[in-house]
Amino acid sequence: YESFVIEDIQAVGLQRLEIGTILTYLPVTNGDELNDRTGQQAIRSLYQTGLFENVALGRDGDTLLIYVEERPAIASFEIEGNKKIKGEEVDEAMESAGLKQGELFRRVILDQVQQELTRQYYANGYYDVKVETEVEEVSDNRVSILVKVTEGRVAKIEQINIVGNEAFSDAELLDTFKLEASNVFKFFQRSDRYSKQQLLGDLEALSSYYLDRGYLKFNVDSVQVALTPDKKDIYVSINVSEGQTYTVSSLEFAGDLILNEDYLRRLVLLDAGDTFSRKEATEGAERISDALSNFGYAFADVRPLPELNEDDRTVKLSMYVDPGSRVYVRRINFSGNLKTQDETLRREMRQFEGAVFSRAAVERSRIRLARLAFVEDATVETQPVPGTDDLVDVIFEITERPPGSVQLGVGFSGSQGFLLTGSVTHSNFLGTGNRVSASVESNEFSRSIAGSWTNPYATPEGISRTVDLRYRESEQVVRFSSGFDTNTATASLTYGFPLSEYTSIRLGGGLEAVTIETFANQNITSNEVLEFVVAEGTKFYNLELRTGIIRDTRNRTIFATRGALHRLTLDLTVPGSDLQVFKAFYNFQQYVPIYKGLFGEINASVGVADGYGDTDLIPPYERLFAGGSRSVRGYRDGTLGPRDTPRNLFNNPFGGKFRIYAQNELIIPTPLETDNKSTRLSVFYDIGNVFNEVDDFETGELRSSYGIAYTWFTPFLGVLDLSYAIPVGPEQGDELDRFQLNFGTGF
Amino acid sequence: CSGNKVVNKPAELTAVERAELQFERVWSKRVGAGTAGKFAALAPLIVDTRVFAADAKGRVRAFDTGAGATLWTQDTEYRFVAGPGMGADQILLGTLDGEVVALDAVTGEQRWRAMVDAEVLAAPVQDRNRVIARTVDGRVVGLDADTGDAEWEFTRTAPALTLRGLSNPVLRGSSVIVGLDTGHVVSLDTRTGEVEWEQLIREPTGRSELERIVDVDAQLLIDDGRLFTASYGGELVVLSAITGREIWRRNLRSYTGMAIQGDQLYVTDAEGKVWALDVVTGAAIWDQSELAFRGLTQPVWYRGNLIVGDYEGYLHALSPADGRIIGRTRPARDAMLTAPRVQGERLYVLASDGTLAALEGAPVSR
Amino acid sequence: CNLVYKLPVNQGNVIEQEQVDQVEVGMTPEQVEFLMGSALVKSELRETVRWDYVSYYLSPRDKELRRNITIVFENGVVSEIIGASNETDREQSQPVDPPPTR
Amino acid sequence: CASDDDALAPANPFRDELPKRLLRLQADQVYRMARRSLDAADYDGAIGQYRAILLRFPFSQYATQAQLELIYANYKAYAPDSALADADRFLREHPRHPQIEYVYYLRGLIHYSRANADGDLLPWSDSHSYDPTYARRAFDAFGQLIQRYPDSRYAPDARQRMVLLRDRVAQHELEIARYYMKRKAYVAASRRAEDILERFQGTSVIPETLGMLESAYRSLELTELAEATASLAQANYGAPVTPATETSGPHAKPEQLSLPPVIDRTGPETVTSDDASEDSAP
Repeated sequence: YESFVIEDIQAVGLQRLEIGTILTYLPVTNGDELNDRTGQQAIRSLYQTGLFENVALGRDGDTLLIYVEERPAIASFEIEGNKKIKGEEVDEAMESAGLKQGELFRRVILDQVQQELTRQYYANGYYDVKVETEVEEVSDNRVSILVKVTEGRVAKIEQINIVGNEAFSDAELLDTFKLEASNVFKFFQRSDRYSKQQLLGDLEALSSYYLDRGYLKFNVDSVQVALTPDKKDIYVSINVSEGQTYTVSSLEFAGDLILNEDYLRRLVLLDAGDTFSRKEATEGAERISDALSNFGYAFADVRPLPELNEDDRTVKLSMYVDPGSRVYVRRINFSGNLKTQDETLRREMRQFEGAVFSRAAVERSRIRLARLAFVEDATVETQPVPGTDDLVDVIFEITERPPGSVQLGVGFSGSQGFLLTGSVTHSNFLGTGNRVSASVESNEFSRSIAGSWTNPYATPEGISRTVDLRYRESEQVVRFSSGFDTNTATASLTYGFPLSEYTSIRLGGGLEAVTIETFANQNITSNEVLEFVVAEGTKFYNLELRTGIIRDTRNRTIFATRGALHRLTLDLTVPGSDLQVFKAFYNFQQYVPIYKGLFGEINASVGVADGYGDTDLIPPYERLFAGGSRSVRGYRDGTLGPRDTPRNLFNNPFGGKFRIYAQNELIIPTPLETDNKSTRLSVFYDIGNVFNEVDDFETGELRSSYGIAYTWFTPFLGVLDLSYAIPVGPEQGDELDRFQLNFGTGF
Repeated sequence: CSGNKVVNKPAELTAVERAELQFERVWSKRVGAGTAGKFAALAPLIVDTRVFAADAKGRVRAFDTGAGATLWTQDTEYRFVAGPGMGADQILLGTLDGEVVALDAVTGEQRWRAMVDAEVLAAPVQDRNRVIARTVDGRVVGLDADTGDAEWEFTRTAPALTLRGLSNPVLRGSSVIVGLDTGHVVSLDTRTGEVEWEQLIREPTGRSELERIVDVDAQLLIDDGRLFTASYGGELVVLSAITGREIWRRNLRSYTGMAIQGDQLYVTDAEGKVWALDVVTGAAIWDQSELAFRGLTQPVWYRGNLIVGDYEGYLHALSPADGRIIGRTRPARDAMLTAPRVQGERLYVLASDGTLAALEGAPVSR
Repeated sequence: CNLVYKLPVNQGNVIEQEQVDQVEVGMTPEQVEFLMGSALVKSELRETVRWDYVSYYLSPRDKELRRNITIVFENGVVSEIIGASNETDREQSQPVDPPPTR
Repeated sequence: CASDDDALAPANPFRDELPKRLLRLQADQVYRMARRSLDAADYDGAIGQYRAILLRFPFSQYATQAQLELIYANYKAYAPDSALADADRFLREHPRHPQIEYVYYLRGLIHYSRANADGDLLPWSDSHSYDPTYARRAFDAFGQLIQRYPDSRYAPDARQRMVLLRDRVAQHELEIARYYMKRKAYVAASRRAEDILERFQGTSVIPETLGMLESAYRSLELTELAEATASLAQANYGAPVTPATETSGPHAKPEQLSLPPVIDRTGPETVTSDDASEDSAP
């Protein structure tokens, strides 16, 4: 058609879209000349939008007519018969093929869908699958698509046969494989499903098994995968040539070592005379580059270069070190901290901006973030700054844990029965990292009001200060009916001074005012209490000195998985107080990795409380108790140890001056949440007891129990402890409490 | 027929109307554990009056054809998976651990053992003093018949995914013809291993590895200068056995094998249909699909009829005229992985549970 | 004596006398950067292009240790090096605690 | 059950096509219902009805308006992710729609609400010290509006918000610099300060930044740089700068635009939110 100047543009056949949309993508407008070239361009650009089935140009006088046929939209699509492969896998495949409600329908989608589904079934060992697609037209230029799948049987690996292996048996080698021949005893076995990637992975595992044991010349000559004609069984045969073992003749270092050679040599566990092992070589190289990155060489490249000497089958191993340039940190950024202020995170940093990069400092910073009570997880990434070769940004990605636990209304604790409590604890008040908690309690036995505020960074260096105020009236009892009332009011101020990355000391003082009231006449007070009151009186004002030293290398404060906590504390009343009492505790927590995801936790404590100077009886409320979910589970809260007299009237637990217990837990990785950041399931064995005097201790008297415990860090109620314990050989008179539940308890 | 579980269901057997052939078991013996549940190419070997058979756990036995008397039994450590093949006064076996084993035919004593580094999944053959064996990784090796020393090796790398099983090498004069997993057939000189000719039977086509399987697993058949071959990729091709030049080809997918009698070629296809084709043109004369998907073996010619074994241990007799089922017997309970062997009036079958049976078929007296 | 553990503060470039001695007038910025690494204090505030290699170390006992080397550039090459000579710079990279146990 | 191959089933001439008019009427009723729930702030209800229109009447002109108002409904129903997805889809499909400026503006608002969404929860805390990425995204979204439609009626409000956002990010940067000064990490502090001067010209933090930069350089004994900073501060801000306590700059909350504009270009009959001219007999 001969060219003309466009006066106006009209669209014909538009249904869903507007003329505006066409005009946006049309390369020509009013006033342009339409000729073959611009006509072609117009059609091509409209096609490229993918919105139209076909496009044609027409002319009415000087008006350019654009005939378009919009592509039908997909009204609906369903798949039937796909039992084995469902869910996201299939949806993603369909979506990537362009099959989505509302998307535009193109014929090419049909075979893409067919191909994609068939490929997925082949990848999962369904070699017998048949996939058909059907298209049906629906009103309004829309189509609905039906995909029919006949799955057929899955091909299982009948046999994996390794030919040519002498040094190690087939069984030993197949152990390193993830793929396995199908085994009638394994019911839900999925490892007999053939998958090419998995086989490649297994071959990798096979060759590193040999390379890690010195067979440097090991080679997988060929691999055959054969399918039986009925497409039911798969036979894998792997032909290998082992070659001989190689021993290390010498270990040298080459390149710019930065650190001295014997320090590096200690990092590599291979030396002359050892059988060569690729694993040791690569791990040695890794340890060297880690060490280098602690001195700013973040991008050090350390490579083990084995030189084989075939005749005497020895290897000259040289470690080539290229430190790269010394790297500086440009910026440290945090992301994911919606509720935490930047400074609260930045003060945990052991790495400074504008300073030499140190991997150990960055890793230590990450662990310090992960240990914050209000941080569930922290990951770090070091990104080179584009355009420079020695500047990096360090980016910490944190996921916040609900910091607060508001707990109102009903609380339940083994010892005090139902208690009406209202407590608020917030471990990240206003995002400043301060821990604030206030609680009000009232139940049958006691009424109390308490508040505490901890600022972990009273000074920039991290000296923490805790202010704690507490008033408590408890009638009748500390435990059951030993028959006396107490009113105590305490105020304390404690500081924590860090001595090193892992150790800090605790120093502080506290004022304590206590009054005891007994009811000797209505003989509802036990002899022990009366004895004390006679000896020491009923009103005491004490000034307490609190000291202690804590070494904490755990990787998290809640649900830690590595490291240990040692906590030695000594609180004693300063001479001149009414009572001279001291309490010394040693608490020990150790995490022991056992095997892959399995690890154990040991929680032990030894405590002594006694009088000194002219106080020889300690007040009943200072005595130590044991039993219950915090010490020996399976026994009612605080019921272990000596009983008060006279037996017939009371026989209630009266606590003791010496307490020792240990909770040994084996943590089972729960399938639902493998990183057990907010839940923990464990089987445990607890043992311990309370003795009146230190020298009353007898191993025979120790009570123990075993059982299963579940701890869950709830979004609002803080930590929930649930345990079911079976006491071992309980003595007559022990009060048992197999099922115990505690929640809302702070930590 | 919504997406049923099994795509191809084995056909149900219907009673044989007018049986024309009835079978009588002459003797039946047990050969160890049979194939121990795994795929294997173990078959009976009949030499004059002796029948040899092996199992997958290393047991080999020899019987007299007459009444099946046991001549000798040999228990070894080998994991036999193919054979025995016939040698000069020795029998040849292939193992899963990549070994070829020669046992003395008379005493059963081991003569030699050769390591060929890959599973030997087809019965080795012997031409004068050369033993030829082939392995799953696409190699054909020539060994010294007396010592087992390697003399030559022919290699074609096998495709990543193949069909389990290999066609046996076939001797013709001083050449050996082998059907490869690459879809080719090659003729080698037995003494030197040189390639005499190589012919493509079927080109791999299709997108997935599965659609590209073209193994020539069906047993090769030589009859008066013509070589009958079939590829699982879907072609049945007849070549000149001397030059390898193609005579005719038609599409038919088979992994078992063929039989020939007069001007008719009988073949079992991959879906268990038995076909009769005109030997000259390849045109189909009749096809029998009542035994579809029953894992049928290669058909064998026996006293004027066709015999096929199936996956439940049945033997079916078909009339060569129209393929009608004219007889049936069940010598064993378990699948027959290889075709029955015929010697004179006798039929020998080895089932995968280790049953070795000798049968005789006789026309039904009217 | 102040027992409390205070993290030493280290800031700026590590300056090694061996490299400093090699910097000469007339060198291009790339050459300087090859020898000394990128300067961490590059102020935009003034017209003259000037790089400050600052090394500052504050010990836990609040003892300061610093060294500044300034390199001034004119029309694309080094025109002046200030503070290059005097006392050598202590290898002041942060005394790092041993690599964290696995 | 062999299904025929995948040829399209022939269009069935006899199936009764819903008369176009009746279809449009139904669409109109559903739209008005959706609009009523929107006005009554029942956003979830409105979202459901808009989705119904899109699904059942994809070709009516209500579909486009429904798409527009769906964005607003999701925004008000605190579903920023779906609101953003709908907005991007609308921009792609209707680039020339008369209300397109409004959609760009709405995208800015969605990011803006997320930038200090938490601020509102803890009103007494200054929210700018939290994660600044949302503030940056809001800034870019408003930037796109102003760059494409400089004289749009939403531009003034967008500019105002951008100034506030930029100031907020600047304050966040300054706070980090202040921390490093406290820790005597003077190189870190000086680099952050230099960065603020470069990227956040004209924000309220500049005076304090200059003061801080000067003391950082003094502590590093880079007296020449310190002097240069002091003279710059002197030149711009008169007396030597004391760290500004109260951050000046626009802090007023820009007024919220309430409802999306009404359709003013529809088919034959115009629909306004209050009266709907009765259609002729159904």
